[in-house]
Amino acid sequence: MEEILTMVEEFDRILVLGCGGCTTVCCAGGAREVETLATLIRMDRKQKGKPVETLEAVTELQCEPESVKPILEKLANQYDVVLSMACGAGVQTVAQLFPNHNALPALNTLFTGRAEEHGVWTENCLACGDCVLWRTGGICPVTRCAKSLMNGACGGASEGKCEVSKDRPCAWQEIYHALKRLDKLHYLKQEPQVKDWPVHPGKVVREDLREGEATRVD
Amino acid sequence: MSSFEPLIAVFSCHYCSYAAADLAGSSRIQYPPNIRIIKVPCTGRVSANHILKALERGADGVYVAGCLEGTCHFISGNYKAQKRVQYVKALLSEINIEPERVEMHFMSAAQGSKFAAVAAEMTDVIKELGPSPLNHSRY
Amino acid sequence: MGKGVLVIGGGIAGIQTCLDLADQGITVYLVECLPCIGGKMAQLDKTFPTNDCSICIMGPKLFEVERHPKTHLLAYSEVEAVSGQAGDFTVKVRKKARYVDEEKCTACGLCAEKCPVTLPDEFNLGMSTRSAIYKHFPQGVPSVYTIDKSACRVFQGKKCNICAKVCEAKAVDYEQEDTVFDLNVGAIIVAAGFDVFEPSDIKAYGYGTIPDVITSMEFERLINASGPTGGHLERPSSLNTKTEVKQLERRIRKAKARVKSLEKDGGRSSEEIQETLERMNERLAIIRAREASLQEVKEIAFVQCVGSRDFRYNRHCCSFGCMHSVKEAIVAIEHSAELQSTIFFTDMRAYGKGFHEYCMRGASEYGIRFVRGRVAEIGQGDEDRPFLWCEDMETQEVNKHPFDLVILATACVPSKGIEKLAKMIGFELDESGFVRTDSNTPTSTSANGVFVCGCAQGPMDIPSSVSMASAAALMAGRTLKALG
Amino acid sequence: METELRIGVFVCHCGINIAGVLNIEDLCRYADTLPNVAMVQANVFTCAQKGTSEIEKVVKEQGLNRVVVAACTPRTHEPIFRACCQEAGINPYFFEMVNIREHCSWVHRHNKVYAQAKARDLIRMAVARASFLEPIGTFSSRVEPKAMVIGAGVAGMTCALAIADQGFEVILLEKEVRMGGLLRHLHKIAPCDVTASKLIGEKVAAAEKDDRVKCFTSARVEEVTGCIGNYVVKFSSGQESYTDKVGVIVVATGGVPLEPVDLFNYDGKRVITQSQLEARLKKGDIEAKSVVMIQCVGARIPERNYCSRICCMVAIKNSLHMKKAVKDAKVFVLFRDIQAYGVENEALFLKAREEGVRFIRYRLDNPPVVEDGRVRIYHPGMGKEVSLPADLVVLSTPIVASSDSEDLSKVLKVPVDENKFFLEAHPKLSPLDFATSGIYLCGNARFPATVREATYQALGAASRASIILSHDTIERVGTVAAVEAELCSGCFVCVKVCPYKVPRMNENGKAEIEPMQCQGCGICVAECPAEAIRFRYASDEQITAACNALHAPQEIRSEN
Amino acid sequence: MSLKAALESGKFVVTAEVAPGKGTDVEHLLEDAAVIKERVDAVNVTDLQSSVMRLGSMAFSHFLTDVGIDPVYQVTCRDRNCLALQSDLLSAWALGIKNVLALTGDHPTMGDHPKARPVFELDSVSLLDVIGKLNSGVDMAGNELKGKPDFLPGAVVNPGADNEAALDLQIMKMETKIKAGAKFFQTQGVYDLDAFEKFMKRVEGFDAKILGGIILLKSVGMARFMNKNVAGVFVPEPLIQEIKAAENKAEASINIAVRLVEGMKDLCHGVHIMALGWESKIPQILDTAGL
Repeated sequence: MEEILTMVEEFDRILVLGCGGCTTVCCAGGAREVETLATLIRMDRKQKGKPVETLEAVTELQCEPESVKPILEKLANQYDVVLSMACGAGVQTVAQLFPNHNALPALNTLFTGRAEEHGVWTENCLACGDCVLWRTGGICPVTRCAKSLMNGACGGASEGKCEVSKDRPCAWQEIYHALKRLDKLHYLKQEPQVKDWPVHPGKVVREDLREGEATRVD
Repeated sequence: MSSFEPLIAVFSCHYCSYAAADLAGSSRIQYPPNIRIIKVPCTGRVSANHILKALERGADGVYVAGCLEGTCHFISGNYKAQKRVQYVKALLSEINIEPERVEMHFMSAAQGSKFAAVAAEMTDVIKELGPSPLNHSRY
Repeated sequence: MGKGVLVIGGGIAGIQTCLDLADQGITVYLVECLPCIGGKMAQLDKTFPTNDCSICIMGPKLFEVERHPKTHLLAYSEVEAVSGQAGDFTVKVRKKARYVDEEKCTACGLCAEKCPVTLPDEFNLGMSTRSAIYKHFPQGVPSVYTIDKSACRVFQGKKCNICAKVCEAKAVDYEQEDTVFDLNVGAIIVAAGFDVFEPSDIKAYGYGTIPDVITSMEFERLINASGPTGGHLERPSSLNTKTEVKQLERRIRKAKARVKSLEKDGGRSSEEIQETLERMNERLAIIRAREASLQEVKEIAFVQCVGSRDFRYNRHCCSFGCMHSVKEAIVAIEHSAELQSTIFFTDMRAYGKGFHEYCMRGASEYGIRFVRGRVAEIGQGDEDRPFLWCEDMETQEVNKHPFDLVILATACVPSKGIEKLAKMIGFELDESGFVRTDSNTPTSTSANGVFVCGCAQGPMDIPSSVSMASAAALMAGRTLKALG
Repeated sequence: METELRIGVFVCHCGINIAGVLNIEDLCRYADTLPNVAMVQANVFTCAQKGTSEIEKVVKEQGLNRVVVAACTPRTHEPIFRACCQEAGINPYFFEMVNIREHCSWVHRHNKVYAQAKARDLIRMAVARASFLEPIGTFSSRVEPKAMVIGAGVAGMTCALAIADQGFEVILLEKEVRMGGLLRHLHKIAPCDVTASKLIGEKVAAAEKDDRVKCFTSARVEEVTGCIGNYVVKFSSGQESYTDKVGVIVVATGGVPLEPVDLFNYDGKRVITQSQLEARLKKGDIEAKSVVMIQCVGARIPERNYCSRICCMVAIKNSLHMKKAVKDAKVFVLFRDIQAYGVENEALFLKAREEGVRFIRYRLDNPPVVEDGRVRIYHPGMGKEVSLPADLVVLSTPIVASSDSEDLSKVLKVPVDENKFFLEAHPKLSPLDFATSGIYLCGNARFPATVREATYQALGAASRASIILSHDTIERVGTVAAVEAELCSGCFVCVKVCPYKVPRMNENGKAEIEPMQCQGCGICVAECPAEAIRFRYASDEQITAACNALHAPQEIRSEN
Repeated sequence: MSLKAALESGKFVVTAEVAPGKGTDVEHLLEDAAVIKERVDAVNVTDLQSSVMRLGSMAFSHFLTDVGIDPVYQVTCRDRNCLALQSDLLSAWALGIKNVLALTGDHPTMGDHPKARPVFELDSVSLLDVIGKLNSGVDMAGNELKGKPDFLPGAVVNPGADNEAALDLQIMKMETKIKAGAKFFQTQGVYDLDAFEKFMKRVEGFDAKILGGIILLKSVGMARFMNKNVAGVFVPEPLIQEIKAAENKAEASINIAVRLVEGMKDLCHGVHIMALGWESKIPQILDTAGL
């Protein structure tokens, strides 16, 4: 929060821009949070005797230029800075579309996860590009083992919990149970695995989906 | 500062605390005139934003008054409210506003005297804290 | 279902049974002899054990009875004759003339303000006054005024007509007459309620002679915000003194004016009037002094089982007297924290849901003193404070205690009209005079198609009355289905 | 653009209740300066017919479209004024009430200046809120003309038979193997000496004979969904599972007598409970010449701080039966307070005394002591301790809530009180209703009751239930939450937070809230991260408007 | 005798362990090592134990070779990616280090730089695999080396896993480690000889030497601390009580260690004593245990 307040310190007209997509689902960056953040900023600034104007808006999907463009164009000239409550992708979309405006991130994108229960999310995928779920009983050792071990548990677990945190189950023990249920325990008696850490592609292109002429294949 | 009369917003649920306030009234239990009740069907209806807005718009303190633990007419609305109050407290400390300005209280429809006592207590707490940092201009 | 149901009595039992029937789609005729429905519950200040304001929780129900499309509210009416049998009763009802057009009256109250007659107000049990044209109580339903024929100057052949003159709605109609009509109903529910025992029968308690000995019902009005003191707890003796001061002052003012006018007109004064004036001034000085020394109520005694559990009066227990007193003790202390309440009781009958807890709270949070013992005698002590003699059954000690106010928890006795009704309709009463039923069919009277609920059946608290009222509604509805 | 807002403010004197403290004229003048206020009027008693008809008249004459009444509490008077708005031709929810009596004049009597300021604030907040009021309509749904009664003791069976008698089908569930409840084990019922087993036997026979009553024993309620008029109930009976639809549910699960483990040397042989005594009396298997009964065993103590209502009468009744069963038997009843309320009970109490049953009072701080064959007790009349012969000691224990009442309360989503008895909607005026509409209660499940009381409660509950069943449809007011599909991001938060599990995801990945099931708490509304749930009854705009109006604005700004 | 030779000889092998400190001071550590020089076959040097930043394992291992002690160079995967690891291994060999213990390593959150970025690009198994590759003269990418090492690769196993799944996992991983080239195992601290015996039965016939781990219990507080904070170690309550009841705590502690050594003599191929500063006590323990 302090970070955000420092970021926007020098601006007097702030557009707090939420995202209706994934961030809303994770209860961050939706209309409600946008309102909360805007209110907090106003309160902070009022306190400091430097009142500020805030605008609030929510894009449907902030990583999608088509969704961002009309909203920002409509609000053009009403703000000095966009405080984006989207993931990094959203912030960068805004920055790219409107290079003359400051686009600041209000969220720290933590991970890609799924909802465990309301208010609890677990990190389940690192987008590592080398999925091993098929042989780990559907439990990802990359994200759920604190050390991303590929060849079985370390010796640090106690009572089925990870050495790093008692709140965190030992992923490998979970994998063990899962494979046992599936009668696939032999997957664990494997050849040593070296994880392939791919270079992040930076861009993925699927020609079949792309607009424009098909490239001729001779 | 002795003349400081704080303004305190109270989110009261229809079933318990509002009724308690009514009872305080019909029992003529006198309490400080600093509170302003905003009635909601259940304290579960009160969002963090409502509490923040009340503060932003000049309340020196805000409290949410729900049913007694375990007796919420809507089962768990009062607990939800309690969590949101906690959340708001955390947010407030981030912008250097005393979290004590926001509180959660529980009371039954039959506790008119508790309603009055809570109103008095909150008034004392806020008087002690002084005007909200957002309201300096007012005093 | 062509035929409807007749409900006799517009107290909480009658109201509940009426609403249950109406909600089931059955036509109901609710007959109440007083000008407004509400019954005893409407007179209560609070209800135990939640301390809900009585009229506040009851108010919406009163309105519902009036507004419900299936109900016919016949207030200020009496049942005169009943014939026929279950499924087909013919009921003769007399709707008494109010001398005010119910349709036109807007209950603005101007008539009552201007009416020159004052007489004791029944709703406040005579502790305040009303005029000859009046409304039974402020929140009363139907919300219309009524002329009390026995007090109105017009009906005594005197010159007046003031109310008719001031009424903007032109609702006053001295020519109005009672209307008598027949209702054809399939079933009858008796919800005639109860009466409060008249404690002046017990000479040793001094009720009626000692001003600060009152009944629990009177206390309800005395602490009620819409009661005679606006909710300020005052001893009746203080009230009397204050009233006397005001009356004397008024008379002195009149006498002075008369002297003045005599002097002006005839240039002489009447010695006779001067003499009276002097006497009045002397008297005023005395009672003013007394008024100045009036004390706030500090100590209250509650005397239980007044006329109940007593072979001389009523053997039965009034069922709610203990709780009623605990509630009044608590409410009194809520009015004034310094107040001390003492309850003199035989057995503490706190047998309902939340009742025992309520008593415990009364003792621990409100400091109510509970003394087990029957009060033998109440007398007028020094400084105008009543005292009472009581043997504490725990310690076997007989003590004399002075109090500022003594409240008698009076017995619940059958309502005066119930005997007449029983004869008219043909149902039996038990030895105590309540309507006889048996425990397997607790709402059925001995007469087929005639049901009972609430205190007409026997002393009971509000939730029991309400439960039983619903039960009676079901039974009456069932009779209609079978025979109606 | 919507038509111009025209708010009417009506300030009530409430006789002197309000006017005695607040300056009504000032309030009226002040209200007149507020935005959108078209007219202000004061009444002596706004709720009186004159007041309401005045509002109707003024609304029509002045073309008002929002009404604010500053008077007493909306909890009792809102319905009256809503109806009044409707009569006047505007939506009943275009109404806002300010409580300047209970929340102001009555509680700040000695502080008139601040009370006046507070009243102004409250009126300003209400007017602000009124500007955002939305019309709310009603909707209706069909009623399943069938009831479920849980518990087949005397209350449950009486209720089930009464509902069946009204022509409706009834599902009657009993958790035990046999129907009949507590009465199966009892001897005679006071005061008429009805044989308990005969009474209950007749009811069981009637229930089994009645085609409309479907009896299930060894039954358990597994799940209840839906709402008034349309409850979907899943229950099991033995090994079988059933699902059915009912319009209403009656809880008549009864209670059980407390087993006095570790109290007064209870051993089930020489020191027994009243129910064990009744079983012996029933069998005729009793010889004790001298019996001591102890009242309030495990009741009216800090851990179980309630009076169980019926035990005194049970003891009195049984002491009379003892006198009858054993010639010259001596019976002592050690009590704290005898609860012989009313006519019949007091008469029976007198009779017991006439027949020589001895009643000795004891205090909680000096309880009787049970020794082998004797009971020691301080006798207040004699002023000393006495030792009573006791061939048999009978302990009167309270009825306690059945062990499964909490589970059932969760399945039905209805509350229990601190003693685990089911908690009615209002202890005075809705003793047989739950706050959740369409569910009712009677008998010991509510609180200990005599057979007479349980019977009329059962009939009463049947009456309450029949009110719903006797209509083909029920109407409900739309004070419910509704999802705005285009804003919904499909995050499932509402699905998870709803205490009644009402919201669901539809095939488009959007949340949906069935209005008939929605209880209108607003929890999901406050939780939805996308603010996609509308709640017209207490919308964000309304609440925010009230917050915004906490302070008088420096300058009155016109909204339009 | 080198560790390799000792293991091959079939004798009951004894190894000990030292942990470099925070800072550049190595003198007193070398003094500690000197005390036991004659009594042990090798001394492990820990690699930033418990994720606490310290002097490096390679440097200190090198110092040990200088004083004539055969070091076991511990390498964790926490702090280095595969480039650094391979390079370090080559460097170590060049500095005369011949034994490597491949570990995954504790997570940084457990140490004094909890926000340090953990690498874990390889884990203990793949590290063993890499050591094998280097020994065979190629790097991970298959490039040939000019001059190759000939490490004796070792690994660790925790026989005291507290549930069946964890133990199964440990044993399966142990098999994988052997496949990946581990020649010897040093176990996590053992306190329960019965459990250790059961473990040894399960790994009977595994093609690797097993040295039972012994951590000296210096105090009750330390035992409790380990139970609470050290991953994979559990001190049974009776042992804690034993120390608590003893007048001379050090003696009690030594007695326990002696019993463990004696017990292990018939169960496995050697012991690995983690003295944690009490190196001076090791000779006494070995004497009493008759080694």
